[in-house]
Amino acid sequence: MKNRYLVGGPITPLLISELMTLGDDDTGTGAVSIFIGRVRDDEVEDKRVKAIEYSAYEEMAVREADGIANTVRSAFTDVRSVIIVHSLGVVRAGETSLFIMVSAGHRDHATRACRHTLEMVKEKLPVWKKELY
Amino acid sequence: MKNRYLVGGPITPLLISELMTLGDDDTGTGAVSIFIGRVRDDEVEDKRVKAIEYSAYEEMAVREADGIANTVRSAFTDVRSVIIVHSLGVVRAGETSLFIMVSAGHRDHATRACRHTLEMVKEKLPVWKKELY
Amino acid sequence: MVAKVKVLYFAAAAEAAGATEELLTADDTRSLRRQLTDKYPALAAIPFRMALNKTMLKGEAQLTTNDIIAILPPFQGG
Amino acid sequence: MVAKVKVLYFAAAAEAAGATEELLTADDTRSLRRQLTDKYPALAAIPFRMALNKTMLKGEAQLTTNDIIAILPPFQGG
Repeated sequence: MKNRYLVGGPITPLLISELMTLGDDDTGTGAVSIFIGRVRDDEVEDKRVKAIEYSAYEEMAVREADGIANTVRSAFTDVRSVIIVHSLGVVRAGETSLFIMVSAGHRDHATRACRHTLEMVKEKLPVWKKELY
Repeated sequence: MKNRYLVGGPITPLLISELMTLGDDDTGTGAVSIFIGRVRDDEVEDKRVKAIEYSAYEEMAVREADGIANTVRSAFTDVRSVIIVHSLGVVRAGETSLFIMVSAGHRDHATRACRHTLEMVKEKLPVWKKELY
Repeated sequence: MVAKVKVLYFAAAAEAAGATEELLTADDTRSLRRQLTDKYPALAAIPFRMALNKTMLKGEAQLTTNDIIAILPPFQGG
Repeated sequence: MVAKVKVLYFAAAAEAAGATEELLTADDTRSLRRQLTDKYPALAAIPFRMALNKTMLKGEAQLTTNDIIAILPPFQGG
């Protein structure tokens, strides 16, 4: 990982397993909500997407991701941890480019805060994509 | 696993990793929403919960889980798969007792259908718990 | 005509009945419900629902011999 | 007084400018924006926003030498 929010290439199943162990020892967590974004092999003008190449304004992305995590933790008081990881570079169809995990005491804040984090990531992270065919 | 919906004891990290590989080869999936329910070490009347023992009307639970998965797939047309796994027997604090995974083309149906599945599981699965101190 | 049905008790209902199953006779779910709460007063305190042959009962139903009735306390899964 | 600022171009903005960064002089973000769309007509077609020193710009701002201005096409993360 380039830093705690950005990783070069796909977010591998191994990395996902590692991220999912974070907070394992917090026995006050009753609910974990996870969102995984994957590259689809969409057909665009008769061409099938083979991969997406992500680029970012990295320094700003890190600041924004920090801000999102802090905002979510303040807005949802039952939330205990917020993890955000986004890919940079080439991610092939079927591979993972976004991982969000929110832990909370109870399901309501976990699920709502995860969805909110996702929407803020879409809206605020300075990340761009280029389809590769 | 006792069947595709019920497992004896905790849902281990290994089982979660295995469940998460289901649908890995579906390159039309762009969004995966996961909910993990864990046993909290709540304090109840000055005693700390060490574990929860789950029991179920197993045959009915399987039918209800089947019904939930079918209902969710019909209600959310972008959904591609619905996985529901619940623990039976003793699950210790910090361990996982519920795993829900919904894959869809896009994030909106994935997150909403996952939440809906969770609420239906809470409402419809004939499962009971007993706190162990 | 009276049906012989198998009654299954779960969780708090099993504690109230002191058993996990028994055979009873009843015409319909309404009379079975009354029979159960008369026989096991502790059961009357539990807001239980019934499943008939593994399907949640809505309203009341006639019973037939060999039907399976489950006594279900409020669910607590998740 | 005129500020010397570093301008960073990303994604479609980098294509429109034919570069990923350059040094420009401008008093404020309003005049910089006009300068950019005059210099790179393709940029005018992109609904870009600006970040000033890694923070999204709201409204307009005065510029100071050594400020970093980023030209940001609509985000596509996720």
